[in-house]
Amino acid sequence: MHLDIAQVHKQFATRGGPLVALQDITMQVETGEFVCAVGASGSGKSTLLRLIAGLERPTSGTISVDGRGVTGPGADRGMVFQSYTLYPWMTVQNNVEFGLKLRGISARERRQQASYYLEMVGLAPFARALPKELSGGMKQRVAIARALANQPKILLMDEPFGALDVQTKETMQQFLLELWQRLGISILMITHDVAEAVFLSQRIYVLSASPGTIARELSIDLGQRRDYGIRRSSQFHHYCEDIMDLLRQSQRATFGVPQSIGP
Amino acid sequence: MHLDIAQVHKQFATRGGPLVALQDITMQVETGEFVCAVGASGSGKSTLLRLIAGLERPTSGTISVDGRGVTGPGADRGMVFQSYTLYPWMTVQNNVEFGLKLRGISARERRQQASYYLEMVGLAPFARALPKELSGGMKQRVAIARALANQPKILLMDEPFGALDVQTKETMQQFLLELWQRLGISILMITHDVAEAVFLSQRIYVLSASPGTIARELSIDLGQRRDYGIRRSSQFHHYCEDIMDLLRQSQRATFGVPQSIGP
Amino acid sequence: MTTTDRSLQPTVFWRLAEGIPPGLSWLLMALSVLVPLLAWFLLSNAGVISPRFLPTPQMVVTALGRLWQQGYLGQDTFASFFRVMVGFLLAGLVAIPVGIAMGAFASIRALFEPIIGIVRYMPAPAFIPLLIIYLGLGETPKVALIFIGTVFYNILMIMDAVKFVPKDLIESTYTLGGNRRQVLFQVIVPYVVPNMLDTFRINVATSWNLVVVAELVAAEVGLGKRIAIAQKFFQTDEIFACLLVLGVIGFLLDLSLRLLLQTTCRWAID
Amino acid sequence: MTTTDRSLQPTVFWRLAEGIPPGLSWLLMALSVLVPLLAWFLLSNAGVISPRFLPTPQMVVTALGRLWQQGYLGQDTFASFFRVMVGFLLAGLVAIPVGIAMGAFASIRALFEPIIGIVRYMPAPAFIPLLIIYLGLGETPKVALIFIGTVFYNILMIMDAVKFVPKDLIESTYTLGGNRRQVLFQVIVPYVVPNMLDTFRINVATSWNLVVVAELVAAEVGLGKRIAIAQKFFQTDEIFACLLVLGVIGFLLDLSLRLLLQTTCRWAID
Amino acid sequence: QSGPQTTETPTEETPAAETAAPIKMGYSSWAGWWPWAIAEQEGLFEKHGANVELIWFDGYLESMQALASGQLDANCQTLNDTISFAADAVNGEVAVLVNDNSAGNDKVIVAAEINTIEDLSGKTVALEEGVVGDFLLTLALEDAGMSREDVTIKNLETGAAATAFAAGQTDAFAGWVPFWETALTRAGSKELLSSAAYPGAIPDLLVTSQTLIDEQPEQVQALVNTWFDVLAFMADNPDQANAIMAKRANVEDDQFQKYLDGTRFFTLEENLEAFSAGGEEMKYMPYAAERMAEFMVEVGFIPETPELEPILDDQFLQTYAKAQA
Ligand SMILES: Nc1ncnc2c1ncn2[C@@H]1O[C@H](COP(=O)(O)OP(=O)(O)OP(=O)(O)O)[C@@H](O)[C@H]1O
Ligand SMILES: Nc1ncnc2c1ncn2[C@@H]1O[C@H](COP(=O)(O)OP(=O)(O)OP(=O)(O)O)[C@@H](O)[C@H]1O
Ligand SMILES: O=C([O-])O
Ligand SMILES: [Mg+2]
Ligand SMILES: [Mg+2]
Repeated sequence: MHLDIAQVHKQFATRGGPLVALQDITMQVETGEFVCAVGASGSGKSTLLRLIAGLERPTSGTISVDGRGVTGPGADRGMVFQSYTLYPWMTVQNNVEFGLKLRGISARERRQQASYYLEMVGLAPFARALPKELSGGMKQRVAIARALANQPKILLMDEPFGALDVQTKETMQQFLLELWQRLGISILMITHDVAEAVFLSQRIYVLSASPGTIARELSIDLGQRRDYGIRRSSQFHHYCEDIMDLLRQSQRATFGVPQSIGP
Repeated sequence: MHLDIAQVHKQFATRGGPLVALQDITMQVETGEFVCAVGASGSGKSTLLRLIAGLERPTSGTISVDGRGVTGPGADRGMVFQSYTLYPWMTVQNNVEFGLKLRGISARERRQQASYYLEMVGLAPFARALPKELSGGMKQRVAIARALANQPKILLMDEPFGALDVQTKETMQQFLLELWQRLGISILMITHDVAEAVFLSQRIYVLSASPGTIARELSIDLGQRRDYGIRRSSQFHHYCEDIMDLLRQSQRATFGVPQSIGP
Repeated sequence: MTTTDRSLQPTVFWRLAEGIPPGLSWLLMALSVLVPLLAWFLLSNAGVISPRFLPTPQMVVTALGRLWQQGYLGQDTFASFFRVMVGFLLAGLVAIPVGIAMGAFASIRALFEPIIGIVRYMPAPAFIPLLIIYLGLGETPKVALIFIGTVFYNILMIMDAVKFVPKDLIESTYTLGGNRRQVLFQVIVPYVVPNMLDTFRINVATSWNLVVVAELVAAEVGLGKRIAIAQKFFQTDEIFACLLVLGVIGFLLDLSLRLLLQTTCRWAID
Repeated sequence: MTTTDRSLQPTVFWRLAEGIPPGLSWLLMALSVLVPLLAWFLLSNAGVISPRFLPTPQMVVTALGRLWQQGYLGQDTFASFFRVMVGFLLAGLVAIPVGIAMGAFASIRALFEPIIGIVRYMPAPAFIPLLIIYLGLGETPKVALIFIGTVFYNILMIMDAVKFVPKDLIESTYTLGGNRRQVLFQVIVPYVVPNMLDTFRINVATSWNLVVVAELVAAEVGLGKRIAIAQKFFQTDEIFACLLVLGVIGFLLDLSLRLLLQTTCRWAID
Repeated sequence: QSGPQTTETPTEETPAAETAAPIKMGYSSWAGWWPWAIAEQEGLFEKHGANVELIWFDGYLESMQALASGQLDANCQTLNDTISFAADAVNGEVAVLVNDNSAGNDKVIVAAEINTIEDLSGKTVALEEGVVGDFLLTLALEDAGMSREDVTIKNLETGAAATAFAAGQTDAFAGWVPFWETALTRAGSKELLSSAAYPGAIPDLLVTSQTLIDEQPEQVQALVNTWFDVLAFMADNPDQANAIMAKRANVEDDQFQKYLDGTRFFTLEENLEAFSAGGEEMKYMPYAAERMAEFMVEVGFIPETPELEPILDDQFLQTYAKAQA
């Protein structure tokens, strides 16, 4: 797998004229990589992910997966949203099966596949529960299982743990890390939480806002097997504070003049 | 000001029978103190704050402010919610004035007071804006100004920055700290974010869940004047990890068997 | 010092934006029906108002019994029920696809909303002469009247429901490999089922309002026709009897649609 | 390699759950009205259907001109408009306090919801004989019919709106020192104003539906009365003319209520 | 029945009429009743001291309901309809004046293929159940040895019934002027029979409540007096009268005369004769009332024959006659 983003610009037409959301974005994700993008609110993180997912089209520039240009959404790029996007009328099992069903996989195979991934995210006992009966963390685990069941080339995640409380978030991070190590999939994740990005990823793109550009690309070298312990290391805090400083800079540049304000 | 909570129990009647949300809570907040309570989701943090605010009544135990028992909500205990609770049809100015208006203060005095606090939270230029025109951080600053305009004895805050992105959150923390130091008010704040609690408060109550009890009380000693720099100190991380460990313990005890689940 | 002497809820009755104990709730709900009944009983039996103008409950019960014995009640109720159901089902059959298409496609919405906005305001009863001319005097014009009177409301309310399907849910489906057809039929449609049932629950009352007018068109039987006859000869007891039957049927219909919602869309109720 | 060869939106027209360009939108909205008009023109002028059954647009315009010249159109429109407005305003005046009280207090809700649930299903037109008996033949029974036909819908919809006032907003007010009275009048009431306006916008169409029935009761003037007369004399052109006027009035009413909402509740529209 | 309680001359202004609330009198579209519009227009009510609010009804049925429920003090209606409502009317119903007899203005209109009453067998007829058109049809069917059961009645308000027939939705229509005019617009349709064949069968009346007679007999008298003045006005100013009536009836001026031709306005003498118990002929209302009551019971419109004697009262005609003499 090779995700290649080259000189991507994205401009939106708004009432107040054109708005440049992303400018000259070039980045890559390789097979088995875990990459994070962090940035202030409005720096175009979600837009970037939507472009890769094929939900939006770039104004200029190209996005390709394994050399094939992205022309629309597809099952090869799984996505997990911050909002819980489970189908509320389906059981957990059916939610996980749904991607397979959309692609015409037989009921028997669907059931097997879904059960496998439900087992993997530790929710096999809840196969017949409805989404509303699950906690936030459990919902996101179902959403991840649903995306994985499609066996995508890359998993795109837009602040998947943003709505969870700190303790659940930690558990989910650990869980995701284990999953990634086990399956060897590629992940591109967006987050506000710098510690999360440092803890999880091998490489981080720091975006600055107005317009969204890549301010810095960092490699994180904290060894292969990570656990909570790593968070006590000074190296970890060093990474975090470096990134925070970068963000503070770009933040300070725009603070006091928030977008879309008029008295 | 002396907030005194003695042996408070709170039990809710639910469909599945009685639910003990808080058990044997005893705590105090003194004049000018900044106290935080942290705890996993469901440990009764919000319930505790609602009891103090007078929005709920304890099943047993007593809550008093300056020796007077709490019998209902009152302007002496200001509250800031996580959700943006501004009145959407009022301008920022009128929102801040509203507490004073409810108490029958004259229009002239109201305007003065409100302007003073709007100035203080840095939103004087937005006095005539509507809430929908503000960013999340600005909304919470208005909510804080509104609570302060009532000159409460204590400010109760329920995850006030929980919905903000990390950068805005940091700015707001700094802002709140300055406000507290300047006004010398008492603050009791609830948060999920352990780093936030350590950064802001002088004392922390760690709650454990099911039922909510006080697992530990810690004094934080990081000196008087704090800024971002402090977050790089090993002492800071030490406090954080201690609390995280406590939370992980209480979390692990309940994880895998989330409440209110049935397939 | 206790904390209960003066509290937020001085009275249980006037609790603002909060629940009340189930016992009190049931009591008040019973009073809701019993107090008006009692008031009616007392007023009509006091001898102040002529029973011609306000029949007593006893008279109305007698009238009900009479209508039942004469075999009218059964056949009238059935006839009206049939008309309402057919008219309303047809309105539903048209409103569901049109409403969903209007909610899902901005183009279809632009194409239909203006004309529906105008036609919706044309009173259904005003179409009676045209319906007689085009559709005759059988069941068709009666059913058509009920159809016209409800289809536009149904369409607009279903359209609104579709607009509230979360965008993330739709986009999730695309990223799972779904095409637009699948999104429409396998995501949008099931998502709005509870709203559709609720729409129908609200609008079926309008159908019952119209059946009375519809049955002025050469109806042989029907509760509306029965009211018209009772009206003709000034039999207030029978008018009241029919109104009572209509109210009870409506109430039962409402209940059964609520029940249907609760049983088929367990996921949508908390 | 470009990214535009095959995309999510193969056609602009069939974009799912997304906007369309304003130009296309206006075009389609114009077509929405013009296509039915054209179809009517062609069909009625083709000579296949007798103009008595389907008058041509030209005939309808002539009829409109005639009604206008005879002075009917103005006075009929005014009379019907007056009845609808008075009946509807009264329904609003009753529905606002009752609906708000029912939404705010579970007790009041328990006390009123069952009886309203039953009465709501009693067709307003069925009350005509009783209204004549109690209220005579003047404007009162006509206004009362419109009142009865809309007040319960208004109440239930306003009640629902109140239930959606965020609990945090109410509790915020308590912590600012507000009492229940202040919460009710200074928080709940202003919060539901936009929903109330929307409720009225939806239900005013029902009032217009009823004015036609109401004007069967000894009305001298009114659009419903004019339709009734046209019906008696098989003047389809005048029926169409009156329907057109009703449709346009409704559309304008709808527009002005939307405008009112936009100007008075700027905070509620995004 | 209470005797006359007033000896005042009919044309004298009564002060009571000035101050009291006006009596409410309903009328609807029938050639014999249109002339009341003249009284209103030309100030004839005032002239005779009648303090009247004249209320026009588009639906004949509604006007009868309004009288029965006490919302009107007087109404224009036919004898058979008065019998239908008499038993239930809250203030009682009493006929005090015959305006006219239908002499062809009530008709049965049929489609091209129907030529005799017998042909109606099994056919659909649009009419307003229980009112005059229905009665006329029933009389004709009985004369032909048939009954109402032999046809399929489609019950509609008379105007709608005419429209339905014109639109080809039924095989026949029964009703009065001007609605059969609408019915006849159907291609090939024709008149099968009219009220001209049943003289006396359809008397059109002024009916007041018993209460009005008891409480304000002078007002009833004033109404009767006004009517005869209206007839005089019509004789003297036919063009003006026709214009007023045509406008009220919403029919074209040039169409108008033929409607009047189907209406035989009753003179004072004819009135007195109609109210008298002359014998077993339809022109004597006491006898006609019995026949109609039988019909009404037979077809199930009313459960039993009401007491017929109180619904006819000629005291005001007698008073008028004396004043004329
Ligand atoms: N469909 C759209 N139309 C117009 N402007 C848009 C659209 N989508 C995003 N934008 C704008 O583009 C900019 C980037 O938005 P985006 O949602 O990608 O930021 P983000 O980094 O994800 O922010 P957050 O952290 O708050 O989620 C913002 O200014 C936003 O208002
Ligand atoms: N009104 C209520 N009725 C019944 N149970 C309640 C009520 N309010 C809270 N609870 C229960 O009490 C427990 C504590 O809830 P509370 O909201 O105080 O937790 P919290 O610590 O604030 O959680 P979070 O971090 O998710 O906000 C939970 O189990 C909750 O379900
Ligand atoms: O009213 C009559 O048809 O006589
Ligand atoms: Mg985003
Ligand atoms: Mg909480």
